[in-house]
Amino acid sequence: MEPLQIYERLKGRFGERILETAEKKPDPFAVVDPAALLEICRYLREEPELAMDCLSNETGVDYKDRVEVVYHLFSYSHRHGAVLKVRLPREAPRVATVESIWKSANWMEREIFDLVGVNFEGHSDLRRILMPEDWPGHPLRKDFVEPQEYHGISTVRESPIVRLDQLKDQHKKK
Amino acid sequence: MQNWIDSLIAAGEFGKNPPRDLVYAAFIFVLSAVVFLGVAFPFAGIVSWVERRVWARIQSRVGPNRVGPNGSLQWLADGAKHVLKEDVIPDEADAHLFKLAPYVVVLGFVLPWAVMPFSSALILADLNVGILYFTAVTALTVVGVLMAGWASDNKWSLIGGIRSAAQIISYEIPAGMSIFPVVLIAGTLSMQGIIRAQGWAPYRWFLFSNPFCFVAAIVLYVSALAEGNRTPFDLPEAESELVAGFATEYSGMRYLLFFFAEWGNMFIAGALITTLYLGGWRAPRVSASPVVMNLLELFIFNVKVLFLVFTSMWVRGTLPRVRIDQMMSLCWKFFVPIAFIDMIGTAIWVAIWPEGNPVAGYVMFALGVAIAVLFIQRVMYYLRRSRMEMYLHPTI
Amino acid sequence: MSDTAEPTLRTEEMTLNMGPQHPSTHGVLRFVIRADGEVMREAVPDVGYLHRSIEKIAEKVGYHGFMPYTDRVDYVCAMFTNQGWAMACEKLANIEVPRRGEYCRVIATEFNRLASHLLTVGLMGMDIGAMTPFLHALREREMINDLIEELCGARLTFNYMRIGGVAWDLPPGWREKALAYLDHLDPILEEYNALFSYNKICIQRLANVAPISAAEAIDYNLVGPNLRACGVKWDVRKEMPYSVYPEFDFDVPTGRGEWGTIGDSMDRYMMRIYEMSESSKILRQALTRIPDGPVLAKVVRNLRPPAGECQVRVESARGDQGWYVVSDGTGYPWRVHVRTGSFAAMGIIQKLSRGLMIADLVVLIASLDVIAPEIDR
Amino acid sequence: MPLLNSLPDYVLTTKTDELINWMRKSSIWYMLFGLACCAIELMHTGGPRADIERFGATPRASARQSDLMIIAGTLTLKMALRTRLLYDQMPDPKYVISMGSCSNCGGLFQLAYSVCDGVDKVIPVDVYVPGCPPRPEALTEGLLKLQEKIMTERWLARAPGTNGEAA
Repeated sequence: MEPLQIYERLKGRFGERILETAEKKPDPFAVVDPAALLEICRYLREEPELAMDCLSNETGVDYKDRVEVVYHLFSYSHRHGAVLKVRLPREAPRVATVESIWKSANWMEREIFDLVGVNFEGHSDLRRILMPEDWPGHPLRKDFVEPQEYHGISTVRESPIVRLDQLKDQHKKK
Repeated sequence: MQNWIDSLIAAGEFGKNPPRDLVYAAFIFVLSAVVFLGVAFPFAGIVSWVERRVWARIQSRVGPNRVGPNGSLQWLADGAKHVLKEDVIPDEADAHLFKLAPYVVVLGFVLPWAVMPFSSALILADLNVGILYFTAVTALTVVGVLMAGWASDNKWSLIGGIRSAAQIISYEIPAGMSIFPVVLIAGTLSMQGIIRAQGWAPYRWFLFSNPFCFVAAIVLYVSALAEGNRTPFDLPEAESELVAGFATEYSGMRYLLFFFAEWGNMFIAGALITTLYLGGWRAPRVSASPVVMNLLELFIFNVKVLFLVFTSMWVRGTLPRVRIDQMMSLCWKFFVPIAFIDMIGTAIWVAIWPEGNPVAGYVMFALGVAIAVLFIQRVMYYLRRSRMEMYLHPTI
Repeated sequence: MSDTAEPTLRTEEMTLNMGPQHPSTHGVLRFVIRADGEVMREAVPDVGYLHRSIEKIAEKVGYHGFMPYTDRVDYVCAMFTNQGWAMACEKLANIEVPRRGEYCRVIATEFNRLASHLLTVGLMGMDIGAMTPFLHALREREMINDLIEELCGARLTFNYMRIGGVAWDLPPGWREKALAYLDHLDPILEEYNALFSYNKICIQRLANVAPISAAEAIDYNLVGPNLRACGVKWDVRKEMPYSVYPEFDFDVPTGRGEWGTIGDSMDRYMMRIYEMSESSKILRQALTRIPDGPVLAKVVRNLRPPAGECQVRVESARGDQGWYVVSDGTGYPWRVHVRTGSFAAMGIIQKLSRGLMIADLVVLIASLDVIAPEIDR
Repeated sequence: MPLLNSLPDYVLTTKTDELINWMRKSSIWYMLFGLACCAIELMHTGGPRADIERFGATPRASARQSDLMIIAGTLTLKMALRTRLLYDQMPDPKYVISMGSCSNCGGLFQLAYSVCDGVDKVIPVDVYVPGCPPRPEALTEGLLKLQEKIMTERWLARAPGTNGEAA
C-alpha cells in the first residue's frame, strides 16, 4: 500500500485526530494528535492490512517554534511504510511512549530524550543514553549553547594560527 | 651428587673438618640458584620468545626480530623492563597475599626442576616417588593463582582465579589417572626408573606399548594444556573476557613472575609427557664415553620436550577457547571415565603380558605413523590451496 | 542458579563493570553486568562514549561538506554511509547519478562490505580466543585496503562519493587487479571456514547461543545480517532496490539453523561468510559489465535542495541504514538523523543477556557486529 | 637518585643508561585502547603487513602491564574522565602516543559539542602522530620516535646540561 493510501485510511478511521496529511515531496507524512498517538499506532500495528510490525526509526526534530517527533513505520509482511509525526510545544514537550507497541522504541526514545529533550510518558527507563548523566541541556535543540568546560576540561581549543601570530609578535619585539 | 661433595670434603677443599651440613646447604643454595637463574628462567624466557615467533609465523606475521639476532634477546628486554617498572599494589588489595602470590606460583614452577631427568646423570634428585612429587608441587601453582585472584580485589581477577582453581583441580584427576598406566607397566614411581623401563626406539616407548597408553597419553597432553592455562583452556586469563584474568592488577616484577611461570610450565608439562610416554632421554648407545652419551641424551630429551612445547604453541595458534561449562563437561564426562578405562585396561594388559607385548608396540607405532602421514597430507593440501603467491606480492 | 531448586548454598549477586576499555567491546562500549558466578542475570549496556555529535555537525557544514563526516559514522564500512548521505541529498535535490557512477558506487560499497565482514568474522575469532583467524582476516583486509586506496586514496575514511556520483573513476588497470583479488578470495573463504568456522570448538561456542526469533528481531528493529540470520529474507538491495542492484544476480542468504537453532550466534556469524561470497558474485558482474561514461553529475557547489524531508535506506554491512534528512531550503540541512543497525542491535543485548554466561556475552556482542561509532554517532 | 646524579658523567653510568634504555625501548607493551576510527588502523598496525610486534611492542589488555597508551581516536568528554583514570592506573614509566588528528587537537570534531579537543588536555602526550587516520606505517614511525625519546632518558648519569647539584 502506498503511504498516501495509508493516510487516507487513517483519516477514515480517526477523522480529525489526523491533523494533517501533507503530500510534500519527496516523503509524504501524516501529523497526528499526540493524545491519540498510542491508539493510532496500535491500530497501525494490529490492523492485518497494515501490519506495521517494525518501528524502523524514531527521531526528534527541533523547529524553533515546536518540537516534532517523527515515526518511520515499516511492515515486513506487506513491504510498505508510513511516516507519522507529532507536534509538541517546545517548552516541556511530552508524549506517550510507544515502547509497549514496538520494543525498539525504548532506545530511540531515550536518545530523543537525551538529545532533543522530549519527555516520554510511561517509558520504562528514561535516562540519558549518549551524553553523560550530568550534562546540561539537550544538544540537538537549536538554541543549545556548548558549555565552556566539563569537569575541568575546557572544550575550546586555541587556534594555532592565533598562537603563531602571537609568537611572531614576540619575535618582532625582540 | 652427595658422593661428589663428600669426596671434595675428604680432599680438603673446604679446609679441615668443615661443618658438613653447612657445606651441603651451601651447595644446595648454589645449585638451586644456578638452576633457577641459569636454566629455568632463561628457558622460560626463550620459550616466550620462541612462542611469539612461532605464533607470529602462524598468523603470517614476523614477530619480534629487532632485539639481538632475530629478536632472540627479546625476553631479556621484557624481563629488564619489568624489573624497572613501578610496582603497583592497589589500595584495596590484601597487600600480603598480593605480594606472596607470585612467589607461590613461581615455587610451583621451580620445584619440579629438582626431579627433571635431563639425562641418565643430569638429575638433581632421583626421588623414588619422583612422579608423585612432580604432580604434587606443580599443583602449588593453583594456590598462587587463587591467592592472586582473591588478593587483587578486582572482580575480573577473582573470576579468573576461581576459574583457574576449578580448572586445574578438575584436570588434576584425569592427568593423575593418566600417569597410572605408566606406573603400572614400569612398576616404579621414579622418573629415571620409568625412563629406563622404555627403549630408545619409538616402538619401545610407553606411548605405543598398548592402545590404552596411547589414549592416556593424549588425555595427559590435553590435561597438561588445561593445567598450564593454555589455549584452548586459557579461561583464567581469557583476554577478551576477563581482561588479563588473575593477573589483571599485577604490574612490574610481580607480573613478570607470572609471565615466566606460564611459559616455564609449558616446558614442565612437556618434560612430564616425554618422561612418561616418549622414552625420556633414552638414546641408542653410540659411544662408550659417559660424557658423549649424556650430551646426546640431553639433546634427545630437549628435542622431545621442545617438540611438545611447539605443538602446544601450534594448538594455541589454531584453536579458539572453550567455555567454562564445556571445559568442565569435557573433563568430568569424558576425560575422567576415559582415564579410568585406560587405567583398568592397562592393568588387565599387564596381567596378561607382564613383560609387555612387542607386537603391539610395532602395530601401534605403525598406526601412529599412519595418523601423522594423513595429518601432514591434509596440511599440505591446505597450504597448496591457500595460494601463497598472493602474499608475496601484496599489491597483486 | 535455578529458581526451582532448593537453595542450599547462599550466593551473592556480583556487579561487574565491563568497559569502556575492555578488549572485547570493539571500541568503547560499557556493560554493567549483574552476575551470579559465571551466569549473568543481566547485562545493561551503557553507550555514548563515542558520541561525536555528527548529527549536529551536519547542521553547521552544509551538504557537500558533510560527506567526510559520514565516513566517521561507521568507519568500518564508510562507503555505505557515504552512499546513504549522497542518496538522501540526491533524493531531496532530485539529482540523477550517471550509470557509470552508480556502478562505481556498487563496486566500492561491495568491496567495503567484504572488508567489513572480514573484520567482523575476524573479531569473532579474537573474541573467542583464536587470534589467528583475526590476523588472517586482517591480511585479506589489507589487500582490499590496497585496492580501495588506489580507488580513492584512503584506507579507512574514504570520502569517495559525492552528491551526484563518485569522486574519481576507476584507475587504469584496476579492474583486472580487482578481478584477480576475487579469484583469490573464494578459496580463502573456504580455508577460513576450514580453519575457524567449522572448527568443533567454534561451533560449540557459537551454536545455540542467544537465539533471536524472527518476530522478536523485527520488534527490536534488527536489520541486515542479524535479521536475515533469524530467517527473515529481507535485503534492501533486493526488496527496495536502489542504485543498479536490480541488474545483478545474487542470493539473499538466510539463517537456517544448521548448527543449532535458527537465529543463534552461529547463524549470525555464518551470515557474514555467506554474504562475502554473494558480494564477490556481485562484484564480478559489476566489474565485467561496467559501462562507459561520466561518473559524476553536474551538481552546483552550493547545493540548496528544496524544503522537504526524506528517508533513504541503504543496505550497509551492518544492515539497513536509514538516513533521515530535513531540508529547509537553505544551504545547510535542518536536521540529519542516521538510523543504524548497531544502535538497534545494542538495544536487544540487555534482553538477550539474561541467563547467558559471561563468555557468551562476548560472543553475543561479536555476533551482532556492533560498532561503537554507529551506536553513538 | 641525587647521589648518583651528583657523580660526574662516567662512561659506566652512561653505558648502563644506554643498556637500560635499550631494553626498555625494545619492550614497549601498549594497551589495547581503541577509541574510534584509528582503532582499526591500530589493529592493522599489529596485523600482518605492518606488524608492530617486530619492535617488541605487544598489546596488553590490562593497564597495569602496559607501558604505552595509544590514544587511537576521538576522545569524547564522557570518555576523557575514564582515560585519565586509565592513565593513572598505568605504572611508571609510562608513555602516551596520540594517534590521529582527533586526539591531537580534536581534528574534524572541533565543531562538536561532546568532544574533548585533544587528549593533551587530559593527560601528557609524548608523541603526536598526525593523520585521519594515520596509516600503520605512520604509527610505526611514531613508535620509533618514542623509542628515540626513551633512548635520551637518563637513569644513572646526570642529564646533559645540568649540574650535579641541580638534581
